[in-house]
Amino acid sequence: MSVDMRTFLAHVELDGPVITAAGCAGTGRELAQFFDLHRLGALTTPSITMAPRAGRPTPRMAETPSGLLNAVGLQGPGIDSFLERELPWLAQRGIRTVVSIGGGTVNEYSALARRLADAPGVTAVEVNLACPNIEDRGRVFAREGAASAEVVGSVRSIMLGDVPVIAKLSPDVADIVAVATACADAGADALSMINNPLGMAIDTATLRPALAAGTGGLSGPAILPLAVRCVWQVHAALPRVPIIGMGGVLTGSDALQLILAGACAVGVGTALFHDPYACLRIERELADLLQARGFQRLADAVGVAHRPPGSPARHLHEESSL
Amino acid sequence: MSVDMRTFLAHVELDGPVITAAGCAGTGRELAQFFDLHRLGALTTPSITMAPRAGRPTPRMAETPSGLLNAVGLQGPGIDSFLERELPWLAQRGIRTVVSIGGGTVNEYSALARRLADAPGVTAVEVNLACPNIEDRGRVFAREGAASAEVVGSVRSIMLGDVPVIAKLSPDVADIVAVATACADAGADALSMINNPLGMAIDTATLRPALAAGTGGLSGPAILPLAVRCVWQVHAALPRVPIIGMGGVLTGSDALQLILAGACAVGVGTALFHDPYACLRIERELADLLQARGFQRLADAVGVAHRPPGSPARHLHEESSL
Amino acid sequence: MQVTGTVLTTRRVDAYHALTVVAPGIAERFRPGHFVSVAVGGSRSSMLTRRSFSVHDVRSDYGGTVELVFTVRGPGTEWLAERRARDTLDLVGPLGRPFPVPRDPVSVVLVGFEYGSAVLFPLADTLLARSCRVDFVLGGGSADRVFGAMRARRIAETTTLSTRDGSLGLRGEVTDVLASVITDTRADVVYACGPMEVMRAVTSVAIKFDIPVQVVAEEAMACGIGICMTCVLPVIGDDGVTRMVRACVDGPVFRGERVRFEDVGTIPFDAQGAPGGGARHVS
Amino acid sequence: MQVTGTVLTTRRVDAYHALTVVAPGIAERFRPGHFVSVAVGGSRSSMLTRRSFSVHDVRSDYGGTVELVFTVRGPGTEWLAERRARDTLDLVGPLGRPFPVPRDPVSVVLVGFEYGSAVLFPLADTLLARSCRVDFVLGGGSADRVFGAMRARRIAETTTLSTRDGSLGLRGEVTDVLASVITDTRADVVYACGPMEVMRAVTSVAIKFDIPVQVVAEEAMACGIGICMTCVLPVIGDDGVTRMVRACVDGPVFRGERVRFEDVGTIPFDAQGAPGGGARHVS
Ligand SMILES: Cc1cc2nc3c(=O)[nH]c(=O)nc-3n(C[C@H](O)[C@H](O)[C@H](O)COP(=O)(O)OP(=O)(O)OC[C@H]3O[C@@H](n4cnc5c(N)ncnc54)[C@H](O)[C@@H]3O)c2cc1C
Ligand SMILES: Cc1cc2nc3c(=O)[nH]c(=O)nc-3n(C[C@H](O)[C@H](O)[C@H](O)COP(=O)(O)OP(=O)(O)OC[C@H]3O[C@@H](n4cnc5c(N)ncnc54)[C@H](O)[C@@H]3O)c2cc1C
Ligand SMILES: Cc1cc2nc3c(=O)[nH]c(=O)nc-3n(C[C@H](O)[C@H](O)[C@H](O)COP(=O)(O)O)c2cc1C
Ligand SMILES: Cc1cc2nc3c(=O)[nH]c(=O)nc-3n(C[C@H](O)[C@H](O)[C@H](O)COP(=O)(O)O)c2cc1C
Ligand code: FES
Ligand code: FES
Repeated sequence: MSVDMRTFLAHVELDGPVITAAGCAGTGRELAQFFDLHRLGALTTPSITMAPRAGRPTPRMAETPSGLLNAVGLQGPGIDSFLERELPWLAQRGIRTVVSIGGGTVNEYSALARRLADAPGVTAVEVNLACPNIEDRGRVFAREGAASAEVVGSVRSIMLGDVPVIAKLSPDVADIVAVATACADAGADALSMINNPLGMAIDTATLRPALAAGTGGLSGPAILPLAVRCVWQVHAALPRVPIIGMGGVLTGSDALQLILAGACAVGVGTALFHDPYACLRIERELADLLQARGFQRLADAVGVAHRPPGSPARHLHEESSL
Repeated sequence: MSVDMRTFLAHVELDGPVITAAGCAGTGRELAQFFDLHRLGALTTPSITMAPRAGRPTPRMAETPSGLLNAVGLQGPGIDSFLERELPWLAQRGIRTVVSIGGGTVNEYSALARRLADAPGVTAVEVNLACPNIEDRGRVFAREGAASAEVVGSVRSIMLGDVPVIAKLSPDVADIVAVATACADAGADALSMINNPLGMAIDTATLRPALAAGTGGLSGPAILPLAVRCVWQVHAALPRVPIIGMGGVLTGSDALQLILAGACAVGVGTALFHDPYACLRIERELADLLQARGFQRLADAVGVAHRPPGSPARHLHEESSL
Repeated sequence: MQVTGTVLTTRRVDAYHALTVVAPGIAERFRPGHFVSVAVGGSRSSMLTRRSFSVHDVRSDYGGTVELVFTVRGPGTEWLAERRARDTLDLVGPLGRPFPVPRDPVSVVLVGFEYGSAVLFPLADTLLARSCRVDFVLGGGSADRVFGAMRARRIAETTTLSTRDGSLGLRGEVTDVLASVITDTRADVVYACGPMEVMRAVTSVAIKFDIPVQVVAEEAMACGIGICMTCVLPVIGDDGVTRMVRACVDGPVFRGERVRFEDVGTIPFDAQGAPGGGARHVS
Repeated sequence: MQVTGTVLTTRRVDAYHALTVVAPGIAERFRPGHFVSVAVGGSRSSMLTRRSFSVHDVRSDYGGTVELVFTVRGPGTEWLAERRARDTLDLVGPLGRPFPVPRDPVSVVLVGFEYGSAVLFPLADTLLARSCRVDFVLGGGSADRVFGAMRARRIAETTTLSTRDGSLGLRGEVTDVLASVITDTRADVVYACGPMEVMRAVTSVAIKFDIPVQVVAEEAMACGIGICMTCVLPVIGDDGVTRMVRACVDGPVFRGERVRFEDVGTIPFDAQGAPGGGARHVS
């Protein structure tokens, strides 16, 4: 008997738990050359901004041990073009779409939410909080609970009630639980973690930073242990808040770690660069691992690692299904 | 002509920049079976505590992609036994020794400093701030500038003036520069970074955390980009404060990245588990890389990546030698 | 598509390594100019990003093989150079936009620098099949880094060689000889592959002659399939607007005169979406 | 010491893989009970920690070779199982405290479970050279997982086999037969290697007979050389105090009755430095 892989992102049901991570799946058209996008739990868009953005100069990438540094700088066409050309393409095909948004001020996030509020085809809105707050000396929203909560609260108040608002958190904080709690209190229906911790590489040939932007976001398997820890800590503190776990997932076993730690869905980013079919493979591997461990439903595995050793997983499934 | 590899830890000169990281080189006796410890820039001890500590239960380790999670829990014999048996062994042999200390209260750090103040053979004291503050709900000192500064200030006031006090910082903060500045203002003669970010792995066979302690510290090449970024940011803000860079150094090229980012010495931890000769190999590789790039002195390479592209490295060496 | 191919043969060609891999699906879909990306380091590798290589040759034996020619630059190509016959390789391809090929039997100069020459040979075959006149200009740092001279001599009308150290052909850059080759052959179009500064120089020669030039842009790529946005360079569109376009899917072949070579590695102030640029949305 | 050894031969032995590696320095210093640690995954591996293996056999040919016998457990041993003759392996060793060997020609029972049996054969050779009487008790989950039965039969006085599934020898645990072997052979001492629960059971049998028992403790190890403190287990010292000692340098061979098997994986409250324990320093 196959495992029931359905999951809920707040009140929205997804056919499967594996979704693409923001900024790692292009517009959808690129991956559609490889497989049918309906097989994804959902596709997350790159973070959409109000204005078109050319992003950062190149080099934008540097490989690190089991990781990748990137400094793309949210290159994108801006919300108008997104609503005109990209979202309709996904919506017409009925592809579950999480729209990620990014801004430099609370107002910009609100403006984006207003534009998305009546757009068809938005499964959920993910608020990328890893953007510099231009009204606070460029300090990243995600670094502070209050700043994060303000953004999330404003987006939540604008979006229609049936579109979940997901707050995406960064690990570069002293207390991820505090930021998560602030976001949940501000109305976030779900949390997504982790965004890239800030890293850097120096090119030892040129004696200069390897990325044109200097620092960049670290992704890939190197950060999986940070992601598992963040999911674990937040699930322990906020067991009722759905979590999309991500950061370094390359295999079904990595995805299972995040699920056992408390995630009900799993985002895949950098792995797609290595393997365009990564989401499908990971979902298949995850289903096999769940089955081998006697789980009939994915939902029964969520957060199981928090239970005292030896406690029966089976009986608790009512409570853990979100 | 060979490169002059001498460096300064504040006012203490070291023959070479490569030192062992705290808790990764045992008592010295173990590595002495492999090579002459005088060939190290310095040996750093595990963090010494007042009382003997049995540490955490096993499993204490889990391998992660290009990384290692550990939760040893500062197992050690306590300061009495350290002063009686371990420090004298190193001191008699004239091995440069950085004594790391760890405590649960400011008082415990002060008490340790008092015990070390007149002990012979202490090249420097490194204050491990990644310890839970039992007077503040177990919140780790390193997570907060004020708590870190208090510890550093008290140790600095007790140690004799000619023994540098090094503050060891953790990357799990929103603003490493703020913590670094607080420590420098409190009298730290040098900074050491990075200690292990907090991570976690779930054993997908037992469905439980892989470490008995649940979470653990992540080390190894996976964290190198975080270390380079922290060193870069702190050196940019505090160019006169000497930095011991560490975190994931496996090769001379990794060490060079940290030096170009602003470190004047480099700590090697996890690499020693893979290769007992790692420090010697890394120093050799580093010297070769410096030579190939036309550096006559290690000191001339410190922080070079901060210079605008094309600016002559040679002319600036007065200023960058610490 | 993704293929787990078996290495058929490995050989050294002067300074280069050549690998022939059985990869039926890729060989079948191949057109000149395509590239493939290769996973390096084995199953628990710490190297996450695929390495990109132009396809040098495609054959139909064993259901279809592709040949890659490469130089060892860093750890990924070092690993690749250690592959042996019967090892397996994980390939994704064919990737990128291939060379546009003229319908008429025009006169074509193919300019290749070092391993960049490799991608030009399947193109030459296609052009010859269309009765084009093909002339080669091949260059490199030194004699052992000029790739394909013998094969070029065999198939092309003329082959002009140059090296920076003078160890083979004329001493100097490929562009030092390009103008006279264009004149002599009355070339209608130029195709070129090599480092960015060579592409830039080739483009300016072609512009002087007012003939079209197609260049292959080599940018550091994390995905090769258009989803990571790391491989961008400033290219002028049909509408005259400069955009940061992806070398992997919008290229790697571009019209030379559209590429803003002098601005590669920057965001030109007039690029769409440039910081503070005119295209900024007023919210 | 660290050695880059060349793989001489690889073979399958029932469920196990055996690798013979040329490693002169290690072979020369070897004594029964030593182990080596192996770097896995090649030069850009994402696997950071070495894997530890007991040395099964040492020979003097090629300047000195060591043989490892292992089972595939995870990615590291999987990689190791793919090694072929002429590949190189990075070894550190010999590591750990070897078996203490009696001076007198006593009667000895060697108890091995699965690949744990491997380390007992060089010990048997040493004991036989000292005119000890040697008897083997070998076991495993199933017939193909009992290692070394043939060789044991060749060299030992008696060899008793057992398997959990009954597919070879007696059905059950090695300890089910150990008591009668000790009685029959009038054993003076027991040596054992295998999983912790088997070591525990063997120890309690030896304690019943009041004879010394030396066991090999297998703990997850990050360094193997005593510097990482990850491989600890609670062991009672000569002074009666329990300490968390390192399996890699304080072991892996321990006197069985000193190991607090029931407390492995915990910090016993009375261990030196245990939280809240009596040994706490008053500051
Ligand atoms: C479309 C295209 C076609 C190419 N064709 C060939 C070819 O036929 N023969 C050949 O020898 N080389 C070719 N290259 C360059 C080749 O991809 C690089 O030499 C190779 O990726 C270097 O990997 P490394 O691990 O050896 O070096 P490293 O420098 O250590 O690589 C580190 C990282 O940078 C990336 N990178 C470094 N240099 C380049 C580069 N020049 N282009 C793209 N990515 C780079 C790598 O993919 C990797 O992610 C081509 C590149 C592109 C984009
Ligand atoms: C002193 C000693 C002698 C050993 N001798 C043998 C032998 O002769 N034959 C044999 O087949 N195995 C032996 N082992 C066990 C062997 O080390 C493990 O099976 C191996 O490390 C597993 O690696 P892996 O990558 O396949 O598995 P994984 O489980 O993926 O390994 C992950 C990590 O855990 C560590 N680890 C996992 N299991 C063990 C274990 N049981 N012991 C130590 N570390 C572990 C690994 O070193 C690695 O760091 C011995 C272990 C020790 C400590
Ligand atoms: C090239 C690249 C671009 C990214 N762009 C975005 C983005 O636009 N918005 C966002 O919230 N996260 C972005 N991320 C972060 C990912 O969504 C994800 O959180 C992170 O990379 C960790 O997952 P991974 O290790 O699977 O990649 C980006 C990551 C990469 C590597
Ligand atoms: C097993 C282990 C034990 C450690 N013990 C200490 C310690 O006692 N005190 C301390 O300040 N840091 C300790 N560290 C952190 C290291 O000193 C170092 O900061 C960190 O591991 C990053 O360097 P690396 O990647 O080279 O190991 C320990 C690290 C490891 C892996
Ligand atoms: S390489 Fe990823 S978009 Fe081009
Ligand atoms: S394995 Fe490191 S101390 Fe034993």
